Amino acid sequence: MYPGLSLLLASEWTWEPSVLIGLLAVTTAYVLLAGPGRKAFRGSAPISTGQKTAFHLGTLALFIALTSPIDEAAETYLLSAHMAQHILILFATAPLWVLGVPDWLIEDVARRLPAVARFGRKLTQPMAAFGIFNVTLIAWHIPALYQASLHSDGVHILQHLTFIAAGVIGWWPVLAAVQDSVPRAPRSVQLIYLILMVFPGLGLAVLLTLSPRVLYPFYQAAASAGIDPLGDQEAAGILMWFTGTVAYLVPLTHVFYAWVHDLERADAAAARAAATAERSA
Amino acid sequence: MSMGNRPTASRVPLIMRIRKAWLLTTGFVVAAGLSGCAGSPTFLNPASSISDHEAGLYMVIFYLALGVFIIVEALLAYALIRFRKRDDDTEEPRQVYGNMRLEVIWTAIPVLLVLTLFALTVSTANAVAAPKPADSDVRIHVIGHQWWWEFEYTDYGFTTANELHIPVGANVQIDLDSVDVIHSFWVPQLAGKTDAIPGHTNYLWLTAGTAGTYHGQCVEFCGVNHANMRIKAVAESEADFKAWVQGQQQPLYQPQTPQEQAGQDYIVNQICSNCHTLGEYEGKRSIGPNLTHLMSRSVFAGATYDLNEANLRSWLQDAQAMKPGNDMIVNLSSEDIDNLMAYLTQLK
Amino acid sequence: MTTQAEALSAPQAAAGSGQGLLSWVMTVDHKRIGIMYLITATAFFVAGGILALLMRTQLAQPNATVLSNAAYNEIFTMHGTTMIFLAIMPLGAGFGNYFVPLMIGARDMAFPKLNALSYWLYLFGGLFLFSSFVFGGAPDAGWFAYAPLTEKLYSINHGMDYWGLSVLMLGTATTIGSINFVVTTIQMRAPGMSFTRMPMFVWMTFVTSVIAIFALPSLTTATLLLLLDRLVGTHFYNVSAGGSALLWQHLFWFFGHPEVYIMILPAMGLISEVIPVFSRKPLFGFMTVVYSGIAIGILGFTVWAHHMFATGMAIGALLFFSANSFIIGVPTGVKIFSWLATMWGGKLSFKTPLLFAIGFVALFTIGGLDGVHMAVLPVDWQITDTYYVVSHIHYVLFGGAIFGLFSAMFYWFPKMSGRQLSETLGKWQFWLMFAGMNLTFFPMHMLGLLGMPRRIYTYADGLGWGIWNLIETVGAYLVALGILFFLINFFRTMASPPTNEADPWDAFTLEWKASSPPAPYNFAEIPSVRSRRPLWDEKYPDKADWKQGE
Amino acid sequence: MTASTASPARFRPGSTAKVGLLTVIASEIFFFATALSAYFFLRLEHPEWSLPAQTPTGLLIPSLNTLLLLASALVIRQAQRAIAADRTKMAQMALGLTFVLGLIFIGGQVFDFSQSGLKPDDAAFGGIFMALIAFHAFHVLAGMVYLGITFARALLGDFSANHHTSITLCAWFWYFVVAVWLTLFGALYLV
Repeated sequence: MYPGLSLLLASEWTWEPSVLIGLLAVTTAYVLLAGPGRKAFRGSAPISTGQKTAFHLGTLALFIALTSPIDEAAETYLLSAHMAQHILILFATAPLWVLGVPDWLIEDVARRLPAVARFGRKLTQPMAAFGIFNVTLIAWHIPALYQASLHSDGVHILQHLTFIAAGVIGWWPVLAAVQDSVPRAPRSVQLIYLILMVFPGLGLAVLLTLSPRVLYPFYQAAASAGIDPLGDQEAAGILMWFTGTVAYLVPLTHVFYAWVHDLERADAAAARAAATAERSA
Repeated sequence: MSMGNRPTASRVPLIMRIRKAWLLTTGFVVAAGLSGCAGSPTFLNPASSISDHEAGLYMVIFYLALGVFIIVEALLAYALIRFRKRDDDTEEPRQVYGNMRLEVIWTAIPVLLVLTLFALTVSTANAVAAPKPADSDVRIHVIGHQWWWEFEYTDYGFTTANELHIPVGANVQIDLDSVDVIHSFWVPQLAGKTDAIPGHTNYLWLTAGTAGTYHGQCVEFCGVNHANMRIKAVAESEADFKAWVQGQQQPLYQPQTPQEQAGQDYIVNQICSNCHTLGEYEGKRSIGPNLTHLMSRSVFAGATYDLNEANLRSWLQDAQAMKPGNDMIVNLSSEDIDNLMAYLTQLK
Repeated sequence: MTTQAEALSAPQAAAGSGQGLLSWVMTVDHKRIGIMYLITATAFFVAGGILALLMRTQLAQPNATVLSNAAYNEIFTMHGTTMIFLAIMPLGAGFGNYFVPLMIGARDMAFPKLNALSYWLYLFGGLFLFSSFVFGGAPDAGWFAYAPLTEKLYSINHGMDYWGLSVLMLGTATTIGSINFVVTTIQMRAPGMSFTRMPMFVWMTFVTSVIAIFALPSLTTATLLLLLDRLVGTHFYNVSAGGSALLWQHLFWFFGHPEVYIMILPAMGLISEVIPVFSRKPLFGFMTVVYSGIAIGILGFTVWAHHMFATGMAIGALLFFSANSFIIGVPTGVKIFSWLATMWGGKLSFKTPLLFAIGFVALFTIGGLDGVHMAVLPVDWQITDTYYVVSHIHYVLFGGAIFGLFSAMFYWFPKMSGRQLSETLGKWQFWLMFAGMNLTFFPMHMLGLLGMPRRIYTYADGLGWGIWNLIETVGAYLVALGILFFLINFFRTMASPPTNEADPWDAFTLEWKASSPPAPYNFAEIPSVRSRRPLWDEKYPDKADWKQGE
Repeated sequence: MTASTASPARFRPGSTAKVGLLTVIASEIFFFATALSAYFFLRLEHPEWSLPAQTPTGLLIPSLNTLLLLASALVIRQAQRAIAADRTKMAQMALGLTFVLGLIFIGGQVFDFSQSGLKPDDAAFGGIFMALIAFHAFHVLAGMVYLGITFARALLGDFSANHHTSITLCAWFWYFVVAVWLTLFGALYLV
């Protein structure tokens, strides 16, 4: 079925020093923050284990994306491996990191740098976040830009950085724990937001899967390695399509039941208040 | 707010509900039993490994669905009988709002069912997947026209229509095309259907396990005569197939008698040449079938009529009556018809 | 919750509340528009039914000559288009127009004039479509009008132009109606009615409207491009000049599959109102049923190509559509189990509304299981475009949507007219339709398995199809008899004096608080709500819903 | 996941008309999305289409038009700010200017088509390219009709600081029209 399997198994792990240093730095910073460093921030509470595991899982996902055989296969022939890499960044690392960041950290930073907080609040507005996430997603699929990222490492790193940034901004309205300085959207807006997020990815994935010709000439080389580039491109399209649908349905279920829970709690409180008011009147 | 008069419960006789349950179950038993009926072109009576896989998968899905059906309808029937409102009982039942555990269970079970179904789908899809075009024994170019099928045997250099011949056990590779609208090529007992889409060649593979003639039909609505665009697929032994191919490769029959010569001249020079090709006389546009070996076929007019002299003569007299709305709009004098009949009947 | 004040001034004397014909034409009252929708849609439903009878008479015998092939093609196209665009969708819109404002405690829809516009656009679109029979030939390329066949070259007469223009009109009418429903549901709910306390029918109409808003533009694009092809001479679908034959199928089915959910979700909402009332129990797992509606709505947009399994697309994509079509079966199953759980432990009184609701549950289960059969890719290669599909369509649309709509017709008839439809005639109608429906559509499974393609005006003898087609024709006439019983019931009841009973079924939701038929302004003062079943709270204060803290 | 203690922020969409317009815009976005995917679907089947779509008159006029529309967006935003600050004179001027800029945009597009020699019935490319631009032009015209009505009402002094929903709606629809043009410009001319 999947044409690229043989090559994927053949490629080895790539131990890129710059990647390793970066990931190590991020992890140590977070561990310090969770441990002794917490006191440096006002109103800091101990970070729950759930948040810790979420953050480290995010870093692990990035590690797998950038150093496992996926990376080497992605660099050489397989569009589908490259797609898997970007999906790990956008749909694993970014959301898990947003989940892992404690709210008091952002509140304190916002208190210290109000200008940055205002800018952050503007960026993570649902409408803006939706635009940034999807425009970045679509922009990097334009053949000219994508070819550039394949040919030069600088552009490729820029691509990955923009994906991480767009991912964090895109998932912020839904997953951020923060309520005040750079708040997440209200539950009902999150519901609409997640429903609408399905469609841009869906359109892109459909065109990628059903395209009768290879969109990115770089991958013509895959034919020499005995892989049918069109089949590989189709597999990449399906991977994006499936993730795009499932990746939003899972948080959507959580958001829906959280929204129902909030509403029912508010309704019950209102009903009791009305009842007591009636009794006293 | 008055209590409102309580609606008197009218008792739906038990017999009515039993009759409903009986009606549904017999329907299903008949469906299962009937699938073996020989006469009709059903994939449940397969003649190829492809249709066999698909029939097997259908049966598995059918019995799974039957199980779910029986559970749900039995629960429904039981609820209808058990929780009927007795006349004297006006007190409200216990108000149950929901039960998260039950909801999780009846979501999880369908999900598991769905996963098994998907696994079955993928495995069968692989099993019936077309082998590499390279190792196909016979390669046929099938072209859908508005309201008949054209079969071009590119390997052997001849073209025929309405009647498809394939050797038994061979791996037949079909390149499916259409010159006008979307048709769909389907011989149920040999393979699943595939659409013939203009400008988009589809690849379909056929194989016949046992010799015999199999009925097929165009299955994508393609206009006025969609119902009259049928296929007669003949699976024959290797030897018979070779003999049939030899027959088709013979050069055009040269007319012996002046009447036959007049018939051929009419076809080649008169109105017939606008649509039909005959031997080396290529018609301007192949609107109609190739007539070189017309009589070697047992059916004609989109495989809706048996090819015998009586049918052919009435076709020439009034084609519109036999297949209303087709593109053959001619009025021939009886003398022309006699000449044509004399020549056409010789085109073995 | 925004209060009513901003939306509507004091009880607005609804324009055209008089009795004359002009008052009906000029009305913007959601109740009158709802009634006009229901009457027009029932008329089109009967017209579509007559077309179906003609088809069944032609197919009763092999090689029959009741209808010519050209006439048969026109009739089956008009049957499909009428039933979908002119009967089922408007019936849902009719009940929605009448009851959504009443059930959420509002005085009217958010945009009353727009509401009237969408009805008249629908009526004109329907009449325009039917006028094609008289002027220039009816459309004859199937209700989903696949592209190359509908090009000028292969559909020379104006049939497809009629189809395209009227579908554009009907699509605009539905989009405007959907926008009206969405805004009404968001803005004009009664005080205390949060989203978790809205009745299920309002929820399902809301989800249907959102789906329609996102799905109909795809049909508008496809039809506009087709009309440009036919009238201006562009080449979007003309393969020889660079167009693509598959483009129409993708655009149409991206609308087509959400469309079938636009047709079934209101009916699911309707029976979610009827079953609790006649089981004397609340709907089981309310918010899960709502969520399954939303999930069906979203997934509906990702499965469209399971209508195109035979087009030879990439096998990976087809398997993906097959998987998604399976996943969409799960929320549907959850709904069926919730209805069963609602009836479980209840006190069922078998009035006609409940009979139709039970008919819905029983028959929709069969239709749903057929759907699962066709989601299996290799099996679909054998049974797509055969009568198996026709059987699936009719089990879910006739057994599902129409049974649900008739259940609502009997349930809400007292509220709309102050008169109750006769129970005996209702039961006769139910059993005739139930038996007729099974006799007509169940043998289609056998025909599909026996390889009979759909949309053929005749078939050869000796293929084992004749017996089943004959049974189906008998069944079709039984269903027609059932519908006749309904018409008799309707006219007899309208002739009898009204009893004006406000709450004949001892129901739970807000619309039964208003009088029957409700005053033009619905409620003297807007009622406030503390749970999903305000009338239950009033009738049984000690067992009130909001006390349960569920 | 720390459950937020503060009461959940409520979604206040504002008046009925605003919710109505947002729904209309959502529907129109899907109309353009499907039309654009039809364009890309056709383009995928035709590698020979000149990429990016170089109309004979080149990119000059379309890019000028794009700048024009962006400017009109800023102008109508100014109208919103002005009416919020109760400066009705400024708001009227801004609305009028937006109308004029819209007119110039339509003129520019019509001129560009007349020069480009593209005809709707020469192969699929001409058709879909002109259809998309025509659909968008139709929406610009609809926006300008609404703009004209609002401009006339502004002249009659209908609007004040606390009552100017119509101007807000006009602005929102105009932003939608400009956003769609940016996407079309990118898809048809640049990519």
